[in-house]
Amino acid sequence: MALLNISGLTTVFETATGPVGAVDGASFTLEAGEVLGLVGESGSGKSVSAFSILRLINPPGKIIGGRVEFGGRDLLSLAPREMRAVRGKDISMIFQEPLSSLNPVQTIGAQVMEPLLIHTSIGKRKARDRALAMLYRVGIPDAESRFDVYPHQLSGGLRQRVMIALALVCEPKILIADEPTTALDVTIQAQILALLKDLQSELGMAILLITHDLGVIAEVADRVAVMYAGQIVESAPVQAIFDDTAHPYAAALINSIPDRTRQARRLIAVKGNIPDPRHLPPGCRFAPRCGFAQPSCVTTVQKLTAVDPTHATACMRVQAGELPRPIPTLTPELPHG
Amino acid sequence: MKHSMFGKKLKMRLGGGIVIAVILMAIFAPLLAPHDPYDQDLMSRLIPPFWNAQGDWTYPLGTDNFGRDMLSRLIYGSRLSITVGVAAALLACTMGTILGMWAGYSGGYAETAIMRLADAQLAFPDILLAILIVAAVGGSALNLILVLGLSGWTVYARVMYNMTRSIRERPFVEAAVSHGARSAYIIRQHIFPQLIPVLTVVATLQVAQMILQETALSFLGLGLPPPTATWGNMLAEGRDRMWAAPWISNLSGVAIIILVWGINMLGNGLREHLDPNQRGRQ
Amino acid sequence: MAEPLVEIRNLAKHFPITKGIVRRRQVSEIRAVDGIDLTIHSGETLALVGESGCGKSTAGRLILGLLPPTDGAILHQGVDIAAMNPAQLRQMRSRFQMIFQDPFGSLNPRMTVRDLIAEPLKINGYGKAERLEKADALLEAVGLGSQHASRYPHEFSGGQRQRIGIARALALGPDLVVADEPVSALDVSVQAQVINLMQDLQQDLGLTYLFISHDLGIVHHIADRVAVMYLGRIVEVATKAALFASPAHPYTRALLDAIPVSRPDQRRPERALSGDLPDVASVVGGCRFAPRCPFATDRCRTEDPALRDLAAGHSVACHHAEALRADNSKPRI
Amino acid sequence: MFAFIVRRLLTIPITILLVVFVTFIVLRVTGDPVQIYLDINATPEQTALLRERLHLDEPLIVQFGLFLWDVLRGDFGMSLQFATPALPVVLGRLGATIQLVSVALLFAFVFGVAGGIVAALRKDRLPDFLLSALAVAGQSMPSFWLGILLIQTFALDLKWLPTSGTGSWQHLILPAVTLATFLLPNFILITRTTVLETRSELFLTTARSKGASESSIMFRHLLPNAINPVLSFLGLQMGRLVGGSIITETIFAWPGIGSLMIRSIFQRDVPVVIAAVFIVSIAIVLANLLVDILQSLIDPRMRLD
Repeated sequence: MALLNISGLTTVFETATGPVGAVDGASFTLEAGEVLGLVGESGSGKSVSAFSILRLINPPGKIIGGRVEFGGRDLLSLAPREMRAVRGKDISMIFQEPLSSLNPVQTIGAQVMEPLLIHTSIGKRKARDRALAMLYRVGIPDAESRFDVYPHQLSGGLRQRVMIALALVCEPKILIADEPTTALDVTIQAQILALLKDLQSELGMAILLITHDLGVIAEVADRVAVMYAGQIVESAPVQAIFDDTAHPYAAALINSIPDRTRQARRLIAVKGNIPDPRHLPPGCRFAPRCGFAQPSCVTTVQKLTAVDPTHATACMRVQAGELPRPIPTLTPELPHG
Repeated sequence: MKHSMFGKKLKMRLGGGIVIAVILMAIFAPLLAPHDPYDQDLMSRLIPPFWNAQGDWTYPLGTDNFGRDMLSRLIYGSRLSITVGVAAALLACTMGTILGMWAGYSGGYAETAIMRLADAQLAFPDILLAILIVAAVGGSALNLILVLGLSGWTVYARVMYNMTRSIRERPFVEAAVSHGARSAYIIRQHIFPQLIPVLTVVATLQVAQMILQETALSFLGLGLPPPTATWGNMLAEGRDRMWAAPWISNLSGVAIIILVWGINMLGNGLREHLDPNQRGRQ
Repeated sequence: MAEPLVEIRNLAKHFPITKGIVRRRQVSEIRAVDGIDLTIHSGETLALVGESGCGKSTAGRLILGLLPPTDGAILHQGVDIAAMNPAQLRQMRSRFQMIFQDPFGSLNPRMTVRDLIAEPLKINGYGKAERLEKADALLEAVGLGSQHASRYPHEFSGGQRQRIGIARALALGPDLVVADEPVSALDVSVQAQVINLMQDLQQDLGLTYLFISHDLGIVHHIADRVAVMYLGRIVEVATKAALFASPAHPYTRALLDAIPVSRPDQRRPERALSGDLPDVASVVGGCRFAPRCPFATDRCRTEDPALRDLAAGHSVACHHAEALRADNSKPRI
Repeated sequence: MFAFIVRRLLTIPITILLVVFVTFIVLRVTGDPVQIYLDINATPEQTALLRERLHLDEPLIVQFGLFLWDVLRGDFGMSLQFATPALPVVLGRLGATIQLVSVALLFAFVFGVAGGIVAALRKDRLPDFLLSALAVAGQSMPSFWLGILLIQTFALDLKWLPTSGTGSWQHLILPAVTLATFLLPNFILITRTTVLETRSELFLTTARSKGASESSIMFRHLLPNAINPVLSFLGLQMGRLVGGSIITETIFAWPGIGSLMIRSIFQRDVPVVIAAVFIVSIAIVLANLLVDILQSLIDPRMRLD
């Protein structure tokens, strides 16, 4: 039994012209103690999925279907009070922009203490001690004297450490990390990723890591789910995603990273753009950009199906054995409008 | 976003409808008014409006202390109220926009001088400045426009200053500089057009403010000299008879509130319509 | 090697920090760019890399004459633009152009694509017919058909907007194009399209690129030479091959080590550089990287290393560069 | 923090200087002061007194210097209507004005902020529309007419409250309500806007992800961040509040500086007018300083240099 079991999650945004789908029937599981990487480009629905798990979608967004099973309960059908008891205690979250995700008019100490004051009945003094210990644990140098400073007085890297401290201070079972290093410099990114891995082995929580950066995935994930246009198109252990790629979009994503070990004059670009969520292709959503698409791909709705015990793809041509794994690299095309 | 019955569309329609109706009334005043607004008839003084028992359909909204027809005076009064309000707002707008853009674009001493002056004027209530000047030079339509315009420029200056400064830092302005554009071109092509929407909103709301200020000056006896028909004058005149003939002040008060409410609703609706935060989500 | 198109000598930009109650006096300054020397050769792509706040974008703007330098010379084909008055500078501007990071903010939302691309031509006095003809040709050249010409920027995706920005930068036929993080705001699958386009245009038009970026993966792909900046200084300049294979400055090594691996089987043990990026205003004596450097000695903390030649075409600002370079075969940090 | 307050204090003289300068220019440039400020029936002594007082034989710049010097010494001259020094006359009225303004301000702030929050939380629904429409109606109401209506209803018809004057707390109610309507509608609208803007901030999502309750999110996270723009607005509107008190005091015969000022203008009592303008300006500047200090207490980012 997985720690977190998400099935058929569907989230839409209400607009003047009707609802627009952001996540469309996403299903995945998170096992205890693992790092699941949820990877996709902007508009793929990866962040909306993450926010939907904790029901942090603000109007006009709305979760309209699916189940999020955790500890034998469906989080989507909990009463608001029961849901609040889960947030920050069993499942916590950190975000991309550490500055805007911290309250600018509260000291960092108060913000790290808050989850303890909400979820435990230890007094303020004890909460302060635990918050301070957590700040030291996430590598805030001289946390004692920084306890009463405000977020704007810290650097970006330290702010993200504060966010991690307040997310983990109640020792949750799951940490959802939404692009935690995207806004940071590369040397600081490496520090934060190392810190997350350290804390994971120490506290034993599972991490759902949302990112657009396959390098980050390659660095820390155990398993990967690839999202495109609101759907999960491939999920597999991390090594298999790179070595045994089973979806043309995942292959395109991997190929578009400049590879230092391979000197090519041209990068292998994916033609076209991410589809407009208001006008999605009827069948496979990647078909219009796919080098392997057949006419039937454009019209047939495709389902994420296991091709191995641990490996699932939504590409019907791979499922039918018509395409080899890993998906071969196509010769670069001329620039395309 | 969910479509709402009570959103900005309703505000703009209601407000715009009222404003257009009053402007049409002002333009076609000679056709609409049943009597001459300055025609005194001491035989028919203080006749109440038609809904009152003593009412008389010859004077649907009654007459004032001098027997002048209230309806005609209200219709003609809209002309001066609107003219003074719009002209004063335009004067303040022109002055404030030029000074605010200058301060925001050039920085340096111009910035310090202009914005410090605007700050100082904060400590000097608009209405007080107007009272002092009108008390000294006397009330005429032109004086009122000048005084209200001169005291109202700081609102625009502050808004335009902040906007100009932020637009100046936007990359597309830097791009124009990198192509060799001169300051005059950048202001004309890239800065001023971005200011127009906000300018429209601020100016709309300020017309309402100016109309109210004109009535306040009239109330203090510093407005246009009698017998000129403005809504402010009528309201002030009615004050002395509010016990015996409440309709004089109440009718002109209702006229003011309807027009100013319409302008304000229109301005608020426009602001919500132009708010980039809200527009981006549509 | 081709001849120098741009030569920068001792270029500096300091932003004052003022304090005081009555009269604001300058108490210190942010040395965003603090005395750099750099040569850009005709036809090459020189990458300027570093983390946020290192001064790379300021340096790019100084080279374009968009900011007045505090000190130093910027020679475009031998002519110093740092010494020019605004009118003279305007005459020069068509020769060096910029591609911006933000494809949303760098296009005026109230102008059509055709007007945007033709704007540099309009500013420089071209006639209307010629402007329109050229704008359409430029649209084709960047892979956006001229049928898009009368649409507005918000109707385009990020990648398409960046193509519009590129077309605009090319309108005046510049020699040098400074590209400030041109793809960092774009999705991965779209980045490759824009990089490929930039490379095609360079080949067709003989452009010279100063490519400012924090992304060493893309730099490795596009650059001929690389200059690394740290806190306002250039710490290492080398050909791409030399820099990636045998970095001589400890900061360059740390940067290379911090790039995430491209495949999970290349994962390495812990090797993150410790410490935070210091505040540029807090720079004191000695090497600026010394507080974070695992190899720092007392000399590093007192004596500021100058940029010096280590080999032909490879300069570095580190007292211990030779030892470090020899050490490159061993496991790092 | 200390340096910040000191620097703000030091800008006060500059502002006051400008106010004095504007007053001077208005009084001198708009015509012959003697003719303007004394009516036709003025005695020769009055004329001579005024001539000497205003140093009208000196060049304009010298006149300003002398004027400024007198002002700085607190010497505004003798009131023409009370025949006592002008400054004590004005200061004697200060208490009544402060009482009226502070009660009105408190009333407007509390109800305005509360109304703004309700409107924001029910955005684009009936409560929002009603509150916004009412607020705009309040903004659109000529305040003196509102005062007249209140007197008509509560004093003349219902006889619950006195029509005018001062003495008991009942005397304060109608003027305070009238003056409060100068700012109440603006507070509703501006609070609505800033609450709506703050509502989309990411740190509220952080608070929610900690498991914080909605009321804790509102009072611990949202309001402390939304209140500062309201305070900024309050600072900008101080002038309007004082302008409003001039009118309110006139309607209700409230013995404050506002009614004194209007009366003095009509009596052409120049020394009192100048002293009143001076005191009012200082009060507005100090109130703005207070707002700034309050804001920097709420938001640490404002304490920066």
